[in-house]
Amino acid sequence: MEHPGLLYVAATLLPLASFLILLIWGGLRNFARRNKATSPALDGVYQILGGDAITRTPAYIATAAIAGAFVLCLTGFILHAQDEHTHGAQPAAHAHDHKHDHDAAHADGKWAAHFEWIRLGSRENDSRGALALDLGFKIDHLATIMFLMVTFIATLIHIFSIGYMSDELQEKVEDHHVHTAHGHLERRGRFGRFFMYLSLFCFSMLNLILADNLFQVFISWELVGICSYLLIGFYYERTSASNAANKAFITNRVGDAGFVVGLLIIWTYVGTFNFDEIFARLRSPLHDSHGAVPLGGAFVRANPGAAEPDGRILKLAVPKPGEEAGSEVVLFPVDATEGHFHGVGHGRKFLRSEVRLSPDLDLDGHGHIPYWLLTVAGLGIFLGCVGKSAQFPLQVWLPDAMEGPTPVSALIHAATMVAAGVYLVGRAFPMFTREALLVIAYTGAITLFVAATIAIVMTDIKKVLAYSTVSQLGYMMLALGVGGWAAGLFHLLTHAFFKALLFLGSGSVIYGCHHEQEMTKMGGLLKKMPITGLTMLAGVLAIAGTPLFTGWYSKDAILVAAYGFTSVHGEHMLLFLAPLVTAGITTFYMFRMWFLTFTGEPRDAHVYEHAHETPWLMTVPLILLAVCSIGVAWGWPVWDAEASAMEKHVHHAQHHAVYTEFGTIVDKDFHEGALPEESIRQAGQAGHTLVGLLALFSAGMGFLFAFAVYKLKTLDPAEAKEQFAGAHDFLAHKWYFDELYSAMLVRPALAVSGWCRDFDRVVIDGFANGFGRFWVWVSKWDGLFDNGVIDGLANLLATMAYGVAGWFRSLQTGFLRSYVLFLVLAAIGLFVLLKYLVSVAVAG
Amino acid sequence: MKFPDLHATLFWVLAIATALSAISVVLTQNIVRSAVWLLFSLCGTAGLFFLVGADFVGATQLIVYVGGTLVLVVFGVMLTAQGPFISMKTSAVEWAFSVVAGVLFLGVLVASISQGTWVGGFVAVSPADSTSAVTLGESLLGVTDATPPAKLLGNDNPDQLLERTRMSYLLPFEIVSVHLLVVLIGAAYLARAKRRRGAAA
Amino acid sequence: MSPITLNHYLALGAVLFVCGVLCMATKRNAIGVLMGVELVLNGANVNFVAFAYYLRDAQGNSVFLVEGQVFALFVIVLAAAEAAVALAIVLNFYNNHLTVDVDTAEELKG
Amino acid sequence: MQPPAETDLLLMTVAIFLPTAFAILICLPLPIWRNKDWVRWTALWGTGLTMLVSFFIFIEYYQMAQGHSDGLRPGYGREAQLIPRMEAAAKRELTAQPRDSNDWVARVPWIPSFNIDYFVGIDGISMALVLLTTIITFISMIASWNIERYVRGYCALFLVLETGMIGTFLALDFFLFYIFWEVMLLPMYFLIGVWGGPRREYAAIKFFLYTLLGSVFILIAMLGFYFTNVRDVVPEQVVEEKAQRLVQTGRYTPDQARAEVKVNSFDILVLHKAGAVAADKIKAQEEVAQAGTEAERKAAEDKLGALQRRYNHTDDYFFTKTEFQYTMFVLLFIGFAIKVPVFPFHTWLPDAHVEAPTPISMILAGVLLKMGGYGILRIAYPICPWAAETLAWWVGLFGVINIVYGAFAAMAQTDFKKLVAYSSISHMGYVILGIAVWSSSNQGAYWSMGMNGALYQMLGHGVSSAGMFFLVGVIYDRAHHRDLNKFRGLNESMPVYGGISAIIFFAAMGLPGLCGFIGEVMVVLATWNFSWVFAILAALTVVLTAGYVLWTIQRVFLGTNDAYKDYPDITSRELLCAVPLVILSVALGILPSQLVLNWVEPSINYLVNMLARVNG
Repeated sequence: MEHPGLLYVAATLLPLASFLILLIWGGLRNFARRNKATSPALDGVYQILGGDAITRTPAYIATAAIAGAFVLCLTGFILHAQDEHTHGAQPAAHAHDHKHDHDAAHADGKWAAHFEWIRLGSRENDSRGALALDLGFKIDHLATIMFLMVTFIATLIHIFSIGYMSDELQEKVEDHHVHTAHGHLERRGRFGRFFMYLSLFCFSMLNLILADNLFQVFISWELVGICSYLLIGFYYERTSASNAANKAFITNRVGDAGFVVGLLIIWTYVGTFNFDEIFARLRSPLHDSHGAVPLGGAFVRANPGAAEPDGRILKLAVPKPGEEAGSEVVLFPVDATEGHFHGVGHGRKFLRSEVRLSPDLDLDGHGHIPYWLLTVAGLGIFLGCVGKSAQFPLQVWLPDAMEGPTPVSALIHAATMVAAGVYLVGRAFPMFTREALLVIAYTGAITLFVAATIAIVMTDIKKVLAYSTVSQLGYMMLALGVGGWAAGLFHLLTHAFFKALLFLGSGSVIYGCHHEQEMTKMGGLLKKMPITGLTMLAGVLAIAGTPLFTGWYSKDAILVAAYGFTSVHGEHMLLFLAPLVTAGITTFYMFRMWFLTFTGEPRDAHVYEHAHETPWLMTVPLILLAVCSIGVAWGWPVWDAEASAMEKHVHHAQHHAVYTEFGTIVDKDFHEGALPEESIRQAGQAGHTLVGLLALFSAGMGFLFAFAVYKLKTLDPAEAKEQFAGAHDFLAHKWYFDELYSAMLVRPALAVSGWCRDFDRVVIDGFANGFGRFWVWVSKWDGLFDNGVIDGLANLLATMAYGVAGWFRSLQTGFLRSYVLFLVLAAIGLFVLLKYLVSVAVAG
Repeated sequence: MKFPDLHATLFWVLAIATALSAISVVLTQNIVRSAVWLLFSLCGTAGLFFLVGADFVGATQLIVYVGGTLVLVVFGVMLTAQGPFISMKTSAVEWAFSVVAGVLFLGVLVASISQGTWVGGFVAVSPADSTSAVTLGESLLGVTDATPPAKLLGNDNPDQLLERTRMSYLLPFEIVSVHLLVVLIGAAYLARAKRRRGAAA
Repeated sequence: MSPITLNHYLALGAVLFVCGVLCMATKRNAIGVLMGVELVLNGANVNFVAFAYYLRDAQGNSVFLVEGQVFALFVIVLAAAEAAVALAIVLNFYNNHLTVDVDTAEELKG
Repeated sequence: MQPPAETDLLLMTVAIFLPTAFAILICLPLPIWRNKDWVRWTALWGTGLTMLVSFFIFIEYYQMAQGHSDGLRPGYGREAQLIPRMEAAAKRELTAQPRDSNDWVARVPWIPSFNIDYFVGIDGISMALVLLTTIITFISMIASWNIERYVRGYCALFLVLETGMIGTFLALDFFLFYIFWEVMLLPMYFLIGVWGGPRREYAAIKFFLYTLLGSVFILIAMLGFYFTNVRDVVPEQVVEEKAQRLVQTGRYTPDQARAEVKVNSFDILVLHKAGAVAADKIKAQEEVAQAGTEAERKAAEDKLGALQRRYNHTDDYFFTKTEFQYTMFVLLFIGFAIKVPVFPFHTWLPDAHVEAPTPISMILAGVLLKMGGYGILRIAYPICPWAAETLAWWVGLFGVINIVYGAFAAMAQTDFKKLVAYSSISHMGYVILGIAVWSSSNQGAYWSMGMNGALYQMLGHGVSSAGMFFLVGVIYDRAHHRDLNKFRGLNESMPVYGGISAIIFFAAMGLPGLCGFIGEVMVVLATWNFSWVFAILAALTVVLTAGYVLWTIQRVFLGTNDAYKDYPDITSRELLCAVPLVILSVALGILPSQLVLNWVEPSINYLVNMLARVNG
């Protein structure tokens, strides 16, 4: 196949097509239904479009689209693997020779291509002199595997939704959460609309993975946000749902604002949004025309020297080894290795070297960006990821987002949307400075711990899962932050499977219990819902890190990465301890959930009696996901935590996505020769067994505790709750984040907006009033009239004109004597004016 | 100039008398006394006219103004002056305003007088050139050469001075006379006795 | 004693003029106002006559000799007419308002 | 000799005056006007035909620009640029060659004694705005169907208003521009004051006085420029001709006459050049003053001397004085800023919008606010480039204040229309900011991006705000109030309306794929290079925007409400208005280059290059 990359483009566009079909169909049908009484033609249209019957056709269209996308992705995956094979490049060789290979693959548009969406400026007919916003696609290992994961899980969720959303197929749906004057709200079913939104969401997410540039990512980013808004607010009659939808979108927008700042800096200083071009500009090439370059792959930091007299060339000096690193990061030409090119520092081993920099925005020349600004750019983009991946401190929206239908929670909040943030950190990894990465790591560490503690006290089954999601995403961020790129993304993939499983399982429970979500009303459901219970158990085991389940492999990798990092940097010990402890907490709250739901005595007879196993449309996806949660990460030998085939694939992807192992936060001694990444990896390898055992121990403790409390009942949770009432309240109120934000951000914003409104009303219109009063005062000063002027106070200019007119009127006193006086004054005025004019004329 | 300069002495005497009388007209609250001060002022002016050789004008001033107009005024005063209306006080504020305005005005006038430059300068007409009533009358009638050529002040172009016109003031004089007649008839008509509007009350 | 120049006369005229104006501005009695007018006219007359007496052109010819006096005459005549009419008005006014206070005549007030 | 027919002149004139012709037709005392529908249909035909004419002009213009591409992109030739075309046309005229009937600049003497011409022309900037005008006007006319009072007067004024708007965008003579500018004002006053809401008179007078104040400023600046001698920048033949006329009076020798000739002009393009000369001279003077070393001073003086020899007549007054330039720029800027409107001259807008009838709000937000941006782009900046550069930071500051302040104020409103009005203020801030991002020549690409973004924002906002006001009008027709806190749950009774509203409001919010996004993102991306503080403030405002838009949607459409349960959904006629706007906002959001930028951008780039070269 000549352009296999287009398979992915097609896979992305399929859900969009589905969305458009459903949108136009639904919109026309709705319009026709509303107006059919007035026009027979519209009635005919309405009958053609399906009439009153509510069908499952929208679901079939959407599911077919996403399933088709999955097939395309699978084909693409196989083709990509073959392509890899025929090119015969070793992973290691790729790392060093990546660029040429990459370009060769890109040049013919095979796996990557782009076109200019907005192109500005045709200066000197030079394509580089102009600014262009591109749309394009870039398929590498990371993208292929992400595509596969997203389409697979999305397909299963679509199938599950056909069952779960069947309530919406009725002509009249009763919403028990909404009370009106006539009892519960009755509304028309919205089956088609749900699948329309799902399709748009899938498109946005796939487009995000497809993108070869930050700008396209940003577009998808916003689209994902609006889709989540629409889906969370699906039951928009419920105030809680619309509030949650608003909260989700606005919180995401806070992150997006940071993202925009990052984009601004990249755009202004680096001049391109294309990932490969950004990396090529920020990181030194590995080779120049004379061989390997000393600082290859690293940020080259230099100090600005004096500018050349013409002001357009700036000399930068790279400090010698041992000196403090420079304040500027050198930007390299995008196609540095084409033609004759001298790398920085070449020929003089780590000696001071000079590069000539032009301040022009020129992708074919050098440039420079302040190091701190690059850090800010990284943090800005990371803030976007924080919003989307619900990291501390923007995690508040995710639990509220459980207001959406459960399949939505599964799709958005487990496998895809929140994954987008982690994915982007992975994708943009080479542009993060070590300070930025450290922030990412600590953000992850705080998030994973905070979320896990809150999950302990939640009683809503979906909220427990929501917080576990936040916590697991924290793991991924932590891993990325400490340089465990592969570990973080590996966990992203495995987590997608078992979290989708858990959410769909909880959806099955909720469906079986007639939309009851409180675990305090469940219990003993295993007998009634065996398939759901057992598949969920698989998910719980996986997330707890039970050996041989997928979660074990990935969590192990994360802990090893963290351990390796902290063993080199002892001062960041917390980055290892937090995930280790939280592993135990995770096990505890997951088993708490499972025990509360499926074992013990039924706590609510009514719920229990009506509980039933869900239809096959919902259980089949569960079984499939359970199988994946157990075995998708297996390798040979199965019992070796490091032998996972998927992890190998991700590791392989690392060489392509970030094309060398730069970018860990320990490049501060980059002059010294010995690669610190190497020492971290070695430390990790050395402690691997120890870390594995520690993790197992932590998880085991969590399990035993949960087992003791909720199965054996040796401890009464209610008693513990009373004993630690303060702590419980603190956790149950989610660390008071909502209250904090309300007091610190929302209310001040509303207050400021009130000020602005009042400023218009009081100050600006008040100025008008004051101005008017001034003129009234002027007219009153004469003391000869008073009526009439006061009436026009309301309006600035009207009053002014009225005042002036009134003043003139007042001159018409009717008193002979005042006229005389005015005459005299006028005469004086004229004399003085003439005198002045004459003097001017004489002088001039 | 010889000392004592008769012209200067007379000027100062008459000017001061005139000015003081005028000021008294303003300051006096009693309208009858005002009229008397006005009489002095007008007489002083007439004296000044004689001083600058305008005999006829001075005489006319005495006859028409002092003899006619002022008597008219005094009659008016007497016709309307009844008890409380003789003096009508104006407020101090108005006085202040008026005086300020007046002083300003005077300042402006004096300033412009002092800065004025007049073509030909300030040479007084010698007594020999003084116009007698006869000359004036002739020029009014336009019958002698005494009528001066109409000149345009400040125009030095000699070509335009060639166009001399002998100008007669007879027609304006007649117009003024008719005007006076009309006015007097009108005044008589206006002032004719009518029943008072408020008489019944 | 310095010679008397045109400016002296003009200054006197100015004084008379200003006195007249002040008289008009301050008298509430209509006849007082009329007197002010007379004073103003007199001030103007002084100027006319003084110009007639003093002003010469570059060749030394008197410029306004006759005109100045003729205009002064006209002014006097007009003043007489004006006084007659004004007094007629005042009398009429007095008939209507039983006063000669000009401040009561404020029908023109805007 | 009769000049050959000029199709471009003819077409532009038809586009300007066709609506007026229809207005006159409506004003004629004909019995058919007793039927209100006849009036409406006639007015609709008027606007529709004008729209067709503008489409035809667009096709012709596009072909002209296309026909001279530089091989890289369509429309990148000289033909996309107004001044070269004008110069070529002027040259043909002077050398008595036949005029080009397809160069889209046309000049007919109008008041020769004051050198006022009927001078109209088109480049990408005006073309885009004319298209926006005719389309929005047409849609507004459809939306005017439920006007019942004094239909004839309404339609006549409406059509005259369209003449004013199109004329303003096409005029290239300052005097003509000013006349059209004023022609817009009066119909608008009556349309608000007669057909408006309860406080219509107050709103109309406020609108009138504010706008008039702006007009006065523009008038003063216009006269200031008119009394400037521009003979250095007009063709030599014109000077020669004038000199000949002076010689014929017999009082001058030819040499004297040539030295005496003064040329005063209202020609905007000539004033552009004069402004450039003034900027060059001031710059050179500054260089002389600031020169440090002797050699530098010598070089600077040489430069200044060369300029003074070349343009030896522009010094004769105050034209090259910095105070004059500052004053003129500030006058022009305030004049146009009132129309935009820029804080603190903005309070007329909410009142006018609240009281105006729906279609008039659409026109006001969709087209009239663009006059301000257009004026700054076409007049204030190029005529006073030196002051514009010096004050660019302040202009940007006003833009940012508008963005932030408008967003905050919008959030606090409870009147639906006022909220939309304040959101307009916020969005127009991006236009000002985009225009302001002055960069030196080597970073001109960013500036060009900002300018393009500003124009795109004008178009996008024209579509989305017109749509928003229309949608508010739809609900007002049903509920007879606009209190945001009294709605709720409209999505249930009016689902199609809710869907359309969501798209339009998201477009205003700047959602990718819809028209609001492109302009905003281009402006913001261009801004960092100018001022990072502005860029960050503008970027942070997206949170506020999302806040008030989503909150509005929640308060109006979500939830349940028994009171409004039986409202009829959007009708076919309303759909006819809304769907084109929806299609436009989606299309403009997805195909920015193909639909607009490809043929607009060369003109804007020319403008930017001209300004950047002046001050480079």
